[in-house]
Amino acid sequence: MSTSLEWGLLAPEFLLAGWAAFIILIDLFWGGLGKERLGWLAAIGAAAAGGLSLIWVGDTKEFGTLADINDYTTLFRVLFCGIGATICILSARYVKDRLLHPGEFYALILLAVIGANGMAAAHELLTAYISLELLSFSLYTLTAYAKFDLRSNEAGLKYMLLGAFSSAIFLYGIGLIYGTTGSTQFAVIGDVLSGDTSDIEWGMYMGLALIIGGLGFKVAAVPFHMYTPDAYEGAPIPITALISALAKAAGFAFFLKLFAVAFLPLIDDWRYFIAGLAVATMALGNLVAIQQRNMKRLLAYSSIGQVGYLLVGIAALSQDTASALVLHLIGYAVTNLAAFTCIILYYNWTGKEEIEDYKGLAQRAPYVALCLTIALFSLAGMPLFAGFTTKFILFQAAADEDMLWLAGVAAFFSFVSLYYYLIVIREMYVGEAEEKTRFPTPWLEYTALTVLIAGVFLIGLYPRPVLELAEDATATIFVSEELESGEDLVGVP
Amino acid sequence: MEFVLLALIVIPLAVCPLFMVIPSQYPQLSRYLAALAGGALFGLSLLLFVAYEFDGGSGLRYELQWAWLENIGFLGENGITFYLALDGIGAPMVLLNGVVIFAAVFVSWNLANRTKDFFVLLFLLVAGVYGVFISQDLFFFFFWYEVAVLPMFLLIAVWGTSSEFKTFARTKEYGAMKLTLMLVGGSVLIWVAIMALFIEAGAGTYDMTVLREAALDEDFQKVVYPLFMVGFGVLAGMWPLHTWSPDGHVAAPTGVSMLHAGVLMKLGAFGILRVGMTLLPEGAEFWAPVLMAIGVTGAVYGSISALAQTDLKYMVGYSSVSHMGFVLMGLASMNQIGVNGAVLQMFAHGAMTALMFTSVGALYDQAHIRDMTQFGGIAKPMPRHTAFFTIAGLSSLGLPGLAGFVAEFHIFVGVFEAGYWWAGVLGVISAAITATYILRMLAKAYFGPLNEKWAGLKEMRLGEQFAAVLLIAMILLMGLWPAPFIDRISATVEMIPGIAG
Amino acid sequence: MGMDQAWLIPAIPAAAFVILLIFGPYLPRKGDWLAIAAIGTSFILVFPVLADLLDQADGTTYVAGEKAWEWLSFDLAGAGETFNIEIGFYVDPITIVMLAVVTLIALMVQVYSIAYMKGDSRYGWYFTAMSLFAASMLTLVLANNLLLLYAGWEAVGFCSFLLIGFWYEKRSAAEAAKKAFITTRIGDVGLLIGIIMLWLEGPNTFNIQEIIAFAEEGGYETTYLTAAVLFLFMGALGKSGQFPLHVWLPDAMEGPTPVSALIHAATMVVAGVYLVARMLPLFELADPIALDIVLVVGLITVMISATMGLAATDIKRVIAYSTLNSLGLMFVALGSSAVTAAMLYLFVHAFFKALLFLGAGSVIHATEEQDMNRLGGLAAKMPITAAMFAIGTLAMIGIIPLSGFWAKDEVLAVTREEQHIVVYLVLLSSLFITGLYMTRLFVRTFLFAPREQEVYDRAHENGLLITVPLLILGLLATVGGFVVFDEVGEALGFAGGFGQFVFLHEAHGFEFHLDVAVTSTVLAGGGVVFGWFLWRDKAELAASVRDRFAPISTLLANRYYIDEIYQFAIDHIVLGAGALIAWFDRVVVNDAGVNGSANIGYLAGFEAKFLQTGRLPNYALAIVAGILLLSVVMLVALV
Amino acid sequence: MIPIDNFLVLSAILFSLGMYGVLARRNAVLILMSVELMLQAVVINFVAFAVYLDPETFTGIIFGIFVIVIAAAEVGLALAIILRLFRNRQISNVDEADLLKW
Repeated sequence: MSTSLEWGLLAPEFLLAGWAAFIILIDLFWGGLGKERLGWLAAIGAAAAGGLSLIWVGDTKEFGTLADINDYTTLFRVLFCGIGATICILSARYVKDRLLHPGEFYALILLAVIGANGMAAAHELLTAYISLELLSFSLYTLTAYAKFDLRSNEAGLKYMLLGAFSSAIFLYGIGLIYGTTGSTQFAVIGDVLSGDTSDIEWGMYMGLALIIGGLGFKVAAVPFHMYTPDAYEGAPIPITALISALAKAAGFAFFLKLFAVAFLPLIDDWRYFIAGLAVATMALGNLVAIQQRNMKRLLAYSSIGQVGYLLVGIAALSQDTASALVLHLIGYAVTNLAAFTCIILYYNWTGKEEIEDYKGLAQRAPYVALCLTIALFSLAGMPLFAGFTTKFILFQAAADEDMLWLAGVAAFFSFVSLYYYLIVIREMYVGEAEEKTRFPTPWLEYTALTVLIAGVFLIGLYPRPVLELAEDATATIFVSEELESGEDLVGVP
Repeated sequence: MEFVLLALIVIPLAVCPLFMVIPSQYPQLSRYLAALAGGALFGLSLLLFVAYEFDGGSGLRYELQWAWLENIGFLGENGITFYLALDGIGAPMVLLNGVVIFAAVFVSWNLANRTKDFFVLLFLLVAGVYGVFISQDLFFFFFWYEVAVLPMFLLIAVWGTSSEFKTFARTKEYGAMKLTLMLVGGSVLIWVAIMALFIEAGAGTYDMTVLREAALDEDFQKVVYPLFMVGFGVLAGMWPLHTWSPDGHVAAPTGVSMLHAGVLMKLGAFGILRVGMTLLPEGAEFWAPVLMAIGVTGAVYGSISALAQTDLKYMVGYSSVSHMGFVLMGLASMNQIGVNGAVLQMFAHGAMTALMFTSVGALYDQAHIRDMTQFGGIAKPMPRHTAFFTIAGLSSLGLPGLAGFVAEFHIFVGVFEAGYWWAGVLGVISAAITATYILRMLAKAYFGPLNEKWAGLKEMRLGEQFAAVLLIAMILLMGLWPAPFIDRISATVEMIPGIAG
Repeated sequence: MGMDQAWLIPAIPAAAFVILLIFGPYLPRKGDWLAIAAIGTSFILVFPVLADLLDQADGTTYVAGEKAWEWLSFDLAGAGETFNIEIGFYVDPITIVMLAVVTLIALMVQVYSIAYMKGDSRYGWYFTAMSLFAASMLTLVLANNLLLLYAGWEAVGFCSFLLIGFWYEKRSAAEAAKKAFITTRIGDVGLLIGIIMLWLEGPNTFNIQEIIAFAEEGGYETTYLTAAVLFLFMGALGKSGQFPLHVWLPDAMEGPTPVSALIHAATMVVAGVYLVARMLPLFELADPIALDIVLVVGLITVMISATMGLAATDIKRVIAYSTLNSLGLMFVALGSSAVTAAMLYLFVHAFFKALLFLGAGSVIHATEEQDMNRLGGLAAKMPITAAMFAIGTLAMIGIIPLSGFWAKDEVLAVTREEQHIVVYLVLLSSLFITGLYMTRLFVRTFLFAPREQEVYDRAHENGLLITVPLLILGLLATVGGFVVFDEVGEALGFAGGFGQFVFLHEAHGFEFHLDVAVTSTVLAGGGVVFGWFLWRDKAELAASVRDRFAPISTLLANRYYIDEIYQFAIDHIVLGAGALIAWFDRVVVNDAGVNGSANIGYLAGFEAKFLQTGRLPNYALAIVAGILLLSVVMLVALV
Repeated sequence: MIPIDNFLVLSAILFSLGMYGVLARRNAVLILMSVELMLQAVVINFVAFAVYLDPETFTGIIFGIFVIVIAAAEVGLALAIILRLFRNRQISNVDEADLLKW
């Protein structure tokens, strides 16, 4: 065995998997724990995994040729575990009131987190594909989790079939790339593509197109986004939050790594396609969002819009844009979770999700209304909050790579997006609620909410620490071009 | 003194959470806190204005520079810095903001519903405005510019008033939404221009003092300057993009429209001057005639349409558009006297409009209608209120001895000096039209026989009277003795490249 | 206490104004004594300044006293120069004449007002406004630079707005005040443009003497100078109620009579004359068209005001038309660049016009009636007022011993020499008509049988506070004219007659033109006699004349319909344009422009929304379409 | 040896057939089958590349095996969801499942 695989590197993933099994067992054998506390337990597990992954801060290690554990992976691991833990906490009340089999529910969330970690850590197409599928499958199941709710069923079906369809396309793309470059490792592909590629152009570009299509589906870029609104609306609310935060973040972690390491030499070829995708995504995402009446569908289109801004980062890929993109991703994830927390709280209280139902929320739950306003303003890119700073840095970085026109279009659509956020804020503050009763204060969700809002303010007012983290993370994926070539896959002699 | 400058931003922001802590059963408590904060801000602004004197060099005093984000990604060695400094143009504007917020707090004293949230948003607005006037870093300039726009929507949508007219209706939500969207729309242009400027300068920093030295080539300036001009112009009530101003003011509560017309509209003109003309002199030179034409159209157009208004607030709204047209004319004249006049007009108009809105607000609180034609002879029951409104009106029509004349005179001289005699003549004519609609309004609503319906009107509240006296003090100070303003302003205007003799 | 302290003259009333404004209501008798004391001291101060001026003068070359303080100054970028505005005063013979007139008349009027305004609810405010008016008028007169003059000019306009609209409860008073201020403001547009034009091409200063010196060295190019000067004249038009902008003066009679006496007879309205007199060197340097315009405007005003005087029935309006008439005469004098004649007429006119107004005021105060058709025969009841009014009327007509005669003859003499014969003839005809309407005024008010008995019963002679000023002014109206003679001048310590004191280029002694004197006396006397017969007893003759010339008399009664034309112009053109632009702004710029573009976004979203059909195959189709598009374009573009 | 192009063509044909099947079919199960068809096309592709291009390493083949495993898992999951839908609403036609739209 020429290269011994340091299994220790994957400790957080093992912990998560073990914890998932542990959760299922507890659910089976010790019913007394109650659905709510099971959620907290799951959250503790996810947090522990996040903590564990901090061990590798600063050093870069290889897990064979499959994955590398460096700052990039650590950052995303912490992010994903954080998202997983938050979702578990948020869904505790929801699961208690409305769902059965909580054990599998939380286990699937932890598995999804493993998949996401895999996607970020992957250094090789197959590992990436497998983690992608792991993440996707858990999300398909979670979307269809509310067995007796027709909407959840239908959402699950659409998400599942279209997901399978697009991963088939994605696979075909990987096949072609593997065929033309002879290897599935990003670094090797990068070397081959930086050499003369005149004779393998057909397969390479076809593969690239298909990969962009497949990934486009995963992150919900426009032509491939059709499933998102239905999946968001149909899925149980915590899962909608999970999809919007975890799926998008993991998708972009992989997208960024793949394009930064593997396809960077071809940047001048695919740059304008991604830019086209970005413009289409922003345009359609923001314009259709104006029409929405359901809160979840609104956030679906808003997340499509946000994906458009992230694609701007990819289109103008460079060291600075990558770190700006990661910063914006973190900002987006935190803000989105904060927004969803408020929506989940309101749903738990009233079971309503139409925008009109938010009338008079400011009187009934001032704190939730305030936090939702902050989150929405941050999504719209208004100052004092994360959105403004992250967008500013991202668009400036993109403009630096002479994509000023794209940054301009992005700035325009972030202005358009302000309209539908203001619609919601208007309902909350200007509308009059029928009954004026105040809601009971769920202390745990409030603390989670406060932490998230603090995160939004931190990134908004003093982004230096987070940006430095992002900078170190992206530094690792850009410097590794001159990897020693010819490393084969599984160390088979 | 540096920390006094910092206090200008910290106090409003620090006060916001304090307001939230106060339980909403004690609105009086939050009003006292607001008065306290307003007073502190006014005091500090006055102190800063008086203490500022031009000491050669760049004219920036009380500089406070904290590294915020540098040597990371595309940012060079001093990248984005939290850089506060007071200069000649900023000093009067800071004073104006101090005065108007102090007055606004008293004017919105007996606001019934949700006073706490109202003051939070009001002080957030003020923090944004202060930030713009004193920050020397382009990023933070834009940051505070957006912060100033942020609370506008809620302030108008929640506390505003919808109004029905014979042929059209303007709900407060419509007014608020249009106002916010047009301002943020304008800021998109500014954002793109800032990004382009950052790349072109290549210095890897947003510090305006550094960007000022970067020799940008001519064609770049000619392309980017109109972005700044139109972007800031929207907030400055530039002619084609001014429609949010009348609608916004009609819907906004008194205190908000005081702050908004009094100070926020000056942000736009300030932006054109501080960012557009200072960093892109050739661009400003090239586009000056266009800005002049727009300014003149705005002035004449605003005053004529004010003539036809029957709603008091609409009239004041259009008069703001007209006066901001004057400011743009002053800026477009590109010479020392004209630009001085523009900055003076910013201050003068700020005080005047705030006073006008105070009076209209006071009248509206009691009479609940703003239609001029239905009032008659209310000078009888409300003599003081009439006196205040007349002083504001006279200042706006340019009666010597009041602030309006000093500013408008400088603008006219500057415009004539710059060779746009046609603009000068039109400007003077629009000043005459201003006299017409102000006096028509005074004669119709205030003088003449007392309409019995309004016999019950009582005099303005003490708080409003204090606010009015404060504003009149500013108008008279600048009208009778403008030397302190002029010395500060012209020293800095002289430093702006591209300003002719 | 010489010329250097001249700035005290406006300062004292200004101080009085400030004190009255703040503490007025709390002072005993609402502070009227303070106002009168202030204007009294100002009047007294004029004499030391005059004495100082005469001491420093040798023969007829006067050394003007000037002192200035810097009000505002900043240096211009790059040019090295500085742009500065000063506050300063300039004293020369013309200023002295104006100072004397303004302070004296103001003093008389304020004393008179104590009685006239007694019992008015805003008594204190009246005196405050009067002090402010006095201060601003004196500033205007003393100003050494055009900007300070403009400031005084506007402040005076504002005071007239305040005082005309003193009884603002009356709708007519409020409208009159508004009309006055707007009309003068329209005039001031020209004045401001003129000032800036003079500064623009001139030596970066607003100082009047420097501008005149610069012009005399040929600094300004003539057509430019003509335009600037005519703009200045536009300001004078507005303020002095000359032909196009005269409409506000008759309506200004809505204000209290002392106000009309002070502002709309003696002081404010002559500000235009003072401005043109002060800037006459510029008028002369500009090409002759400028002076001709001044002349023609003066003539037109003389003729229309005289004719309108015939038809007016309100005694104050008749006197107002007589003021317009006199102002026209002054501008005719100025048109033939005769500063001496114009200033003399101004000096003398102030006295007898104030006398007439105060007389009318005394009549109104006594009978609360100002319509001639309801007065009549008051002479018996109000002997002093009647006597003084008679003196005033005769002075206005220009009968031999009274001051009016001397001044009018100077003007007639000058026009005969300088101008075309037609101008002289027109002036003579105006003399005749003046005789007519002044006699009509006197006869209808004071002589023959009273038309309404109960008005007659109410009439009574007023107290000393009203009659004493009348007596003083009556004396001045008779004696004022003699100042023309050189001997009288020397007796008073001047270098000679009025001609030696106030002149444009060189002093000239008084020469008596017998032929002019005779013709004017004949015509004026004829007017009086003819008028006497027309309006005797029941004025049957006048009635028959009016019926025969019915169309003309209605035309005159309606003041040549000029007011209606202006009102029509305002309603349709100005307000119409306003309504159009307001509509345009709301519908086109706002609804179409702003909302329109917003709706485009909204509709685009609306259409795109329905792409989301909810059916899975459509979604798959979208994905396939995306892939196809992407791969085809990529292959075509890149391979 | 058979040139590699034949395999590539075969897999391309199978792939497009599968894609057509997904678009044309209305029944959920048949759509699932078409997706599986596409996955098998991918497997052929991988194996062909592995054998022809770098015979000494088995990357392609291992990839193929994993794809088959994942395809199987996918079928299990998809059928579960389709059954759920059928049990709740007695429909399997995808067009009728359009509660969530606009």
